[in-house]
Amino acid sequence: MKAAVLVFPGSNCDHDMYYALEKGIGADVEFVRHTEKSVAEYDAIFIPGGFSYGDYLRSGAIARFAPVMESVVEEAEKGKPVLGVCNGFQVLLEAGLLPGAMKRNKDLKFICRQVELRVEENSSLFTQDYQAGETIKVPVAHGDGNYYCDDETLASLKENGQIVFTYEDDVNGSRAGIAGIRNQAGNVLGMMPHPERAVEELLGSKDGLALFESMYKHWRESRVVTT
Amino acid sequence: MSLQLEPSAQQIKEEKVYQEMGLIDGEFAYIEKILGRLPNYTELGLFSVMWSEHCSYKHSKNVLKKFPTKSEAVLQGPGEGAGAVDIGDGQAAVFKIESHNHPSAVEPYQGAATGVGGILRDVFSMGARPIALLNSLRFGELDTPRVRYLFEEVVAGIAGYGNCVGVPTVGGEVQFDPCYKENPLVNAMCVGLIDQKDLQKGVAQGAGNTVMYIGASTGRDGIHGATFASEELTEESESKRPSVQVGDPFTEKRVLEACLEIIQSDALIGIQDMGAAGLTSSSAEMASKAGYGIEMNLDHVPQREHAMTPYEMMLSESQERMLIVVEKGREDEMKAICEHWELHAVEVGVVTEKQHLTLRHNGETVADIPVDALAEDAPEYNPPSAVPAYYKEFQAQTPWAPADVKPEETLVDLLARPTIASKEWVYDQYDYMVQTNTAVAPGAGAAILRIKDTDKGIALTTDGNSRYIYLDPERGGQIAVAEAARNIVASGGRPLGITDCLNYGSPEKPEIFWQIEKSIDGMSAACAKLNAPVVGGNVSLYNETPNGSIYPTPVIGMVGLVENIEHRTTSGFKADGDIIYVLGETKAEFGGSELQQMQEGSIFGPAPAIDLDVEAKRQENVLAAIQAGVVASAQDIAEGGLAVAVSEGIMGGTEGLGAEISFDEDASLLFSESQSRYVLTVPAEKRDQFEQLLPDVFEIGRVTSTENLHITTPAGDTLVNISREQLEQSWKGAIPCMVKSKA
Amino acid sequence: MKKVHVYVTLKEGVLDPQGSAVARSLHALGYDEVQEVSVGKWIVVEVEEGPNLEARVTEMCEKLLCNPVIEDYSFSVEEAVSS
Amino acid sequence: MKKVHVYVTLKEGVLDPQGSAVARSLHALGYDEVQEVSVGKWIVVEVEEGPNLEARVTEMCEKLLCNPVIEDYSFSVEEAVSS
Ligand SMILES: Nc1ncnc2c1ncn2[C@@H]1O[C@H](COP(=O)(O)OP(=O)(O)O)[C@@H](O)[C@H]1O
Ligand SMILES: [Mg+2]
Repeated sequence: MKAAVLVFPGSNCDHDMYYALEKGIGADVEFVRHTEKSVAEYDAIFIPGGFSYGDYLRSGAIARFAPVMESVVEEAEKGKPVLGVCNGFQVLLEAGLLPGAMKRNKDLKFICRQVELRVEENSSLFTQDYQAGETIKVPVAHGDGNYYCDDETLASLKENGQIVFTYEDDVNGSRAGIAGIRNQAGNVLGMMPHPERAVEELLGSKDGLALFESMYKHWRESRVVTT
Repeated sequence: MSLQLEPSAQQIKEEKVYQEMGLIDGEFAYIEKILGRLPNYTELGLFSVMWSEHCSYKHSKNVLKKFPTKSEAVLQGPGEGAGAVDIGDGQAAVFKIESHNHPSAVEPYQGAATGVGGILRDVFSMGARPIALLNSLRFGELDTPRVRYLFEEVVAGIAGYGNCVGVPTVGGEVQFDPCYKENPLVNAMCVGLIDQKDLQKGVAQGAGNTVMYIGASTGRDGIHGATFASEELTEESESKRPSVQVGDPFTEKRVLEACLEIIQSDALIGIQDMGAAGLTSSSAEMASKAGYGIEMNLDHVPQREHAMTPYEMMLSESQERMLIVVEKGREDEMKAICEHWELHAVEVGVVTEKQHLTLRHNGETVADIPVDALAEDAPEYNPPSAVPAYYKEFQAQTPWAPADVKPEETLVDLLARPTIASKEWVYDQYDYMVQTNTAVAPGAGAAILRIKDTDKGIALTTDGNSRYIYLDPERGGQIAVAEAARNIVASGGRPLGITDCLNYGSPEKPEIFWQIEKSIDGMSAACAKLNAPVVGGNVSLYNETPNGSIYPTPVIGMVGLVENIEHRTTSGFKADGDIIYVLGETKAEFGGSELQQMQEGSIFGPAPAIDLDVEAKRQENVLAAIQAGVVASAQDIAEGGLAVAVSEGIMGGTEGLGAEISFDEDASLLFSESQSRYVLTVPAEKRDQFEQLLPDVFEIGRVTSTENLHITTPAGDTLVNISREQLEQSWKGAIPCMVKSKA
Repeated sequence: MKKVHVYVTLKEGVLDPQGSAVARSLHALGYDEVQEVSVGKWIVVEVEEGPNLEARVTEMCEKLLCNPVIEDYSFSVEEAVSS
Repeated sequence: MKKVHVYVTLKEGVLDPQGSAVARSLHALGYDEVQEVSVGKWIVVEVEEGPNLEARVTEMCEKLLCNPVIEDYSFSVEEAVSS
């Protein structure tokens, strides 16, 4: 699997994502700078965490206009897997690839800790290796992770099974405890917790690994069908 | 144009303008002698910042020479941006600690944030990638809104900067004492990783080579920051500050990435950050170290504000700026790298044979000073020192002991003392995991980072209990280093070196200078004995207000090597049935203890004793036992004594565990702060092997499967019987509760 | 040269954690008369004069300065004092 | 009930990283007419009417809403539409 890890000025989980993809599933990973014009040659696109453009103005607001994003939107619309983690999730929201927006955490403080997540669905290409309803341990590290959407959007997220992960405890005030959502087509996932930080027991958890493995499996299976 | 507002050379002398810049008459005369003429205003500014305590160490240089600075592990000792120690595999750990006390007292968020920014630059200017941040903080007791504001904002500032740059803040310490009420301490430490072959130096070599400026534009912020840091804090401090520096971590991140690319180029000759005294110190020091001069054209300096004078540009402490020296003709390579990171990179000067710092502005020479006069040849003082009356009094006192201790109540109260209480409220705000190396996170003891693609890790800690140092600077200095080393050893690491941040009051007061001398003696002895030399540090003097001085507070930042990451050990209890041991004797030593402060509202009497030979031997033994794989958990016994250490073992341990302990001494000794002690737990089947390696341990109890701490006398009387939940309520609840209270 | 003042605030009905925290602190300080607080942004954009100034500022707001999912904005144009 | 609008901005000469980032981004989007951007706060405080309203708001600004070391503020009082 050829994986693109986007790098915006201010991204800082880019190396972590790279490492997780390489060590975790043996992906063929490349960094792709924000100034690149195309991500068409990659099998999956990863938007890492960090503080793109310092998160000045609003998290993810400036990054979504980076040249590379046009191609990301195009590829996403064609059905290519796109995973946005933390700041990457915020970029996806700002870019309109996922519905809703982020507010400051309810306590107005940055929080960094291991949290428990509930896997709400296991039908997407990101979660097929999890059990639905399973509880996993994955860390969060964010200041703006308080997910907001209006009632209508929330109802449709629920109806379409787009809520992928929820927090077991209320960590940041997110609506309906939402930690991660996907688009209707199921190929774009945004999540605040960091699965790339949870791929080794040494660092406290490897519960994030199944997410990357699910993506890898999906990619392999889709190749078998097409070739 | 605005130059006309500046006093003339004649006025400077006649009206003693130099005094406003912190220079004394004798120093001014010395300047006149060096130059053979009167300095102009710009030149005076250069001297005043370079000769400030912060840059010149004029009061501390001589005492600093006492520190041992060499060992087989030391690759770079004091003198560069940061020190470096060998961690094997051709790699080095580069590290340094620095204070940002005064700026944080005035504007806590930005003061702390820019403190982090500055220490990061010290490390990446050596060519190393920053992999960890730590901090050591001191505040008044959290009993006034101002102190709570300082505490909250300092923590937020550290978080805001470090999190954004993407360097994990993995450890630190916070202590609270009335002596820091108006003068908080904010010390930040950074650790970087580098291949030894890439180590850089801040030198400006080779006449004709180009001096380039990289990073943020220069504004009028923080002009005279170095001088400011070398004075007492007064009411006027706030208004005196022309304009506070605001940190821009986003720019820092780009400067960091650009510099790490630049150091890979063989066109680079030298690199240094613009820290205190900005362009002045970076240019003068780089030239002085290399034995060359620099001629700079200030018209080329990127400027954020209009009509800046040479004085302002040279003294500005705008953040996120670097100075590099590049082989002539290869400037474009540097520019290309910087462009990629959307940064300025401009040629501002050349290296010259003549060893002068020469500045040009609008076609005129505005300063021309021998570089060594600014840097190496700054004045040095040997201030008088005198034994303070309080010390003599304390030495003569019979040691204090607590009256009639109710062990359970005392334990609960001690756990809620902010100095002892859980610092989760603090480190919860720090991204301590980014870069995915944090194998032991903040929470207990030293932090451990694995080094990717090797079996090893590094252990990091900051420590410094100023109460012991106040009572007895020499002993206290020994204890500070020993305690840091204990933390490293208990986590499975071998100490390699330290960086120190020396926070004291005014060195011009003989009693304070005595504290400085004696504590440095103590630290030096411990460094030598424990084979942990000083590879760098920082001095912050004049930490006092009209209401008094802080306790002498040297902070030790220590780096250790964990040869095999599998040896990493934490303080939490691991399994039901493990045997609990205490290593080291417990005596009635309460001078400077948390219990004394709690009961008496002040500290006095002699500090706990320490024997460095015993200390070293025990450290060796503990490490050997850990490396032999017979230790389940290990922790040094510090503030609050044995009872607190055991409680932390339970609270930080695997869920579902408690402890059953038999204590055959006077109950008050549960809270004694005798030195060189540890609590260790050992699986029952490893008992023999353990006791062979550590013959002088006392077995005191067992880890149990009830979430409870039960301490009894040998006769079976209960001293403490308390649930884990109650312990946690006190320990974890204390700081959030104090911060919230608005009274 | 014109100075454009852009005001951005959370939409009506979107809970404002910052606003409620400020209100709580003001109450704690004894300002009981305070009812509600909202914290928004005040962005000043200096622009060179040109045609379609208002239309272009509207665009800037909708594209970048404001996130229409949760925020509303308004702006006013002030004659800037040339400096 | 009155609505008080408080405007907080960084003092002259204090670095405004947010403002510069927004300015750069607007340039990248083709708004070349943009010269400078500053990002400040717009805080709306609803207060019950009472004596010394202005004096009390001034106090709130100096104590809490504005950080006088790096920020300046101003405010205006609007008649609030009762809701
Ligand atoms: N300011 C801080 N920043 C990050 N971590 C901190 C800070 N203060 C304390 N900690 C963490 O809390 C734990 C307890 O600290 P401390 O009470 O000093 O114990 P010790 O000296 O045994 O390490 C340590 O892991 C420490 O790193
Ligand atoms: Mg400690």
